[in-house]
Amino acid sequence: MSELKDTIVGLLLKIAPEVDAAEIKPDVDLRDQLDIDSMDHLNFVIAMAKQFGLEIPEKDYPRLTTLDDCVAYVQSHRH
Amino acid sequence: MSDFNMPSLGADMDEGEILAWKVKPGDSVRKGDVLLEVDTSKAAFDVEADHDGVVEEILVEPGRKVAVGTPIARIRQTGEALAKPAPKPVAPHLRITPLARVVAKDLGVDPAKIGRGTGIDGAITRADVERAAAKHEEPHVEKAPPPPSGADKSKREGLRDAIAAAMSRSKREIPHYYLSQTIDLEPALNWLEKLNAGRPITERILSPVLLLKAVAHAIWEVPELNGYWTDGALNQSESVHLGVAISLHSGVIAPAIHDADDMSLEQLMAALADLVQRARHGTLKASEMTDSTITVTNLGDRGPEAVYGVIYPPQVALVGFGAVMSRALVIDGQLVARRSVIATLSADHRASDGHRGGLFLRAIARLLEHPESL
Amino acid sequence: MSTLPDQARCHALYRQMLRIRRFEERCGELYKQQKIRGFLHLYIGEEAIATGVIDRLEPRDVISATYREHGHALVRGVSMRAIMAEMYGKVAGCSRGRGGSMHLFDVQRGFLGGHAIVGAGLPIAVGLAMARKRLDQGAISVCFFGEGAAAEGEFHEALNLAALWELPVLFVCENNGYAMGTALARSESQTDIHLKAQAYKIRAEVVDGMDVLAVDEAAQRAISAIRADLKPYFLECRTYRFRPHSMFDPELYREQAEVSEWKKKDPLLTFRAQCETAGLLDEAAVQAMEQEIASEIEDAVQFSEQAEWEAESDLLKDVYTPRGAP
Amino acid sequence: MSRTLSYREALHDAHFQALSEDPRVFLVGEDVNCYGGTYAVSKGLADHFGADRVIDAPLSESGFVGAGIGAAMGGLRPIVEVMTVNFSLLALDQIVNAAATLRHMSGGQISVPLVIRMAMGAGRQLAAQHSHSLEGWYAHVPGLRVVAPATVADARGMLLTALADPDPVIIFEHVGLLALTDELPDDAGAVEIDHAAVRREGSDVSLITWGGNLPKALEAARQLEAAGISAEVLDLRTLRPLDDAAIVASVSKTHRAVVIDEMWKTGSFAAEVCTRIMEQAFFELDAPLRRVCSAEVPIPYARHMELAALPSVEQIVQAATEIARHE
Repeated sequence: MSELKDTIVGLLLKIAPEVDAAEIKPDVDLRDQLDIDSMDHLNFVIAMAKQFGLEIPEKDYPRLTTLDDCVAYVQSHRH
Repeated sequence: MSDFNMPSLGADMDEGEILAWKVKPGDSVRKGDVLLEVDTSKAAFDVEADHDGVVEEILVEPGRKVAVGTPIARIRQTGEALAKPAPKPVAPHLRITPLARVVAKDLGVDPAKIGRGTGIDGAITRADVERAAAKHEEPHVEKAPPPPSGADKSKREGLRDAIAAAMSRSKREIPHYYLSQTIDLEPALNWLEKLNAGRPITERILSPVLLLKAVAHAIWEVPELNGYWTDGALNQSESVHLGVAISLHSGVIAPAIHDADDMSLEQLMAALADLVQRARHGTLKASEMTDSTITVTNLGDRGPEAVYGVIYPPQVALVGFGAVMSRALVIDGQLVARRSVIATLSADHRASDGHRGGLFLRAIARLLEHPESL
Repeated sequence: MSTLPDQARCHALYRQMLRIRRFEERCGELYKQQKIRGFLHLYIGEEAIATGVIDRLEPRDVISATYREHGHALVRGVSMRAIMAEMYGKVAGCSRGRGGSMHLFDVQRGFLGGHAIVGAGLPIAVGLAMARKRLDQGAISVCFFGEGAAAEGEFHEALNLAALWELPVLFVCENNGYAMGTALARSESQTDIHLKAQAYKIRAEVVDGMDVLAVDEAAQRAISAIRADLKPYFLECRTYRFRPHSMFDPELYREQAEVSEWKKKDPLLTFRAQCETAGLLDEAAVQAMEQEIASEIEDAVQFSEQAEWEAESDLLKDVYTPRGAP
Repeated sequence: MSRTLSYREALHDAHFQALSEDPRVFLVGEDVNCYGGTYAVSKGLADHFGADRVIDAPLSESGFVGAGIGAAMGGLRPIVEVMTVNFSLLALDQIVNAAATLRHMSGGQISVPLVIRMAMGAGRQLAAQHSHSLEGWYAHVPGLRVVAPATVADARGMLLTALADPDPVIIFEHVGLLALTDELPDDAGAVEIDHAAVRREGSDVSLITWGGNLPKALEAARQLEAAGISAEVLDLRTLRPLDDAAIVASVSKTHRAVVIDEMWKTGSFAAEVCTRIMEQAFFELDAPLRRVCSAEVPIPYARHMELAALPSVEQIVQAATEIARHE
């Protein structure tokens, strides 16, 4: 679980290298707290898709709003 | 033989710090090859060769700060005779104590800029770093309360300095006028959703790309918004290099997407993704920082409704997009909820008038009503 | 030849020697199967000494021995399961798997090792005697060692200290003629080891280490003398190791004929013959012993097979006494 | 109430107290009884406690150290005095192969509550077989506890704590300290031996040492202060187990360290200390570490040569200045 979270945080850090991993709050909108834009967010979603081998349809983007969301999303879509 | 000078990487750049040379004497370079990394007060940039040749001599070592225009290397153009044997390469290793390295990171000081330290064998020590940081902060002491401590503090201040200088100059020199127009995005967004539905994630297009494309094409119709105001006259640009405002923690920068008007949506999408990524990682090229002919700022789908921006000199226009949101619009006499965006134009009245600006915004609106043509 | 004791004692002595013999044979097999690793030194041929001496000790006495000490531990009452598990390296072993074949310990039974530096056990036995003398007058410290130890300085230092300080130590030299592969005459100018002890004014005698009754009698003499005056006593038991020094030994240093000659003096064979002649032991009794012993060994092997390995997380355990421990 | 006493007297008093308080305690070593101890530490003790508790041993280091181990295993609390660390090499087998291993080899069944005291160190023109510093060799061995009292209070107290320890403790008494005096309270007694002690606070450089070199480090700190460099002096006190936290804390404060060790530099205990700093406090360092150790030569007899071979106040000051004046 925390390994998964760490992996996702790692992806975030690749997208937004200025971010301090320790400061990421798991339940707050990533775009708000990390000050990243839609392009960054898309890059992040792409990175998630690659990392976990997922097909993430556009309609699911809102389900990847917070770190917790992302963890839950990956868990529910990965076997 | 020709001198390679410290380039100007922006109107606000007076001097640059050489972070590292990517070439050494004797290397052959082709136009566009990265020669060195330069730190301006804004960020670090790769500087490319402006012609093919062979590097003869490095004149300024890493860690030194020199004024724009100062020769920093000699590059023999292809065909020129060898002037003299190449000097020995510069030792690249930075001698710095472990503690100083940590403190430098904390204070946001680039230790490579400090030069020779006062420690054993010239090592940079913590005291050297702290002195460098203090020097950097000094001008701010009177002007503003100290910024929050943390990583990249000094970098942040450097960028703020640059933004302050450029924006002050803009507001001092440029007579802005502002226009706005609400644009129905329903057709464009529906079209885009259909387009994306059949595509794998890596090939999907984000809606801001449509806006950029519309701006780039609208410029064809009102070209006086695209170019520079220099020496008391408008120099219209034939190329459309779209400056895209990207908000970093340290401040906003607006690197260029070259020839955006010639790009397909897919190309534009790829270019934008690449630009954002590299901006975040500090690996932009110098030309990207200087070549924008018009700037677009998009505050995103979560931002405020409209933005009335300040033009980045010597450009003459800036296009802003607020948040995309549902609004009550009258379409064919009916009041309907439509996803829409408020597009704004800040333009230099010396270079254009409000009427032309209005045409430009209407062109954008029209283009977005027929996204398939983009 | 000594007079035989009663039947029960004859059975006990024979049974104890047989138990060591069968156990050691099984150890040799388990070593070949790689169940037991490291060095393995078998006591086969020398069983009469541990059997004869240790049987005469009291629970308050303490024993220190060498790396060829399985027999001593068995006679002293260290459980066969714990000894076997130790050789398997299991945490149920008598030294929690940290010692192995050469370092068997059982403090409850006064069995204090298991010392694998030749000669080093002697000074420790002297110190144990100091403690016995002060804390439990009349208790003695018994030290087993090979004749090879006589070449070490510690042998001489310990003998001198024991005599000088008048300490209740029983030194038992198991002289099997070879220090690994070096014959006694090739390493000592004086091959009568007990004479060295006498030079330190220690009472010393030579004993036929292949004769359990001779050892038993000498041990009784020595032990009662020590308890009486709390001064050291030295027994040089002449014996022979039937097996190689360890499982790595190709035995290039001795003739097979010599081994065969000594095997005629096998303490089990000779004692059994003696008992049978006297009508104190018969085939049926021996078979019964064999069966009991076989099942004890089988039980020890099964126990060791099934015993747990110590968790690696306990690696640093038992280097220091935990703080706050009594 | 307090009184002034020497390091030697403190050791004597500690023995007196130990022998008085616990009948299991006895002292054994060469010339501890009739002669009064090579360094007069045990002078008069036999008169009080008798020859069977203050025992003269023959010149059999392995024998009487081994006997000490056996006695400790058997329930006594022996103090074994080895005349100098050089002679302890004759007992190395017993210390390293037995004392240090028995608890472990027996699966935790056996404790060896043995105290071994060794005089050590140079400075008295005793030449190459009576002057050496080898405490780092012993500190290398798990199962041993190694302490080095550098003050009168520690000389008074460490023996008592060592005797209470269930495992073997080696106490290194530097002969250069025997005449050191200090005022101690009358009720001075056991001291803890788990932690290093800051003997002088400072902010610019840490002088890390133990035992016989503590006075040199303190003197160096005084001289450095005059030169405007604030030196902290850390007395390690216990070399095994080493108080890493104290070392890291001091270096994290000063960001520079000089380790002073009378062992030869090659493979010295100072090397261990430096390595721990590199492992645990690398990013606190603002200058390279420095070691001041003995010259790589057996300790010579001639006075000037002996002094030249040993760590000196001047060397400490120089090393500290070198790394501290470059701020």
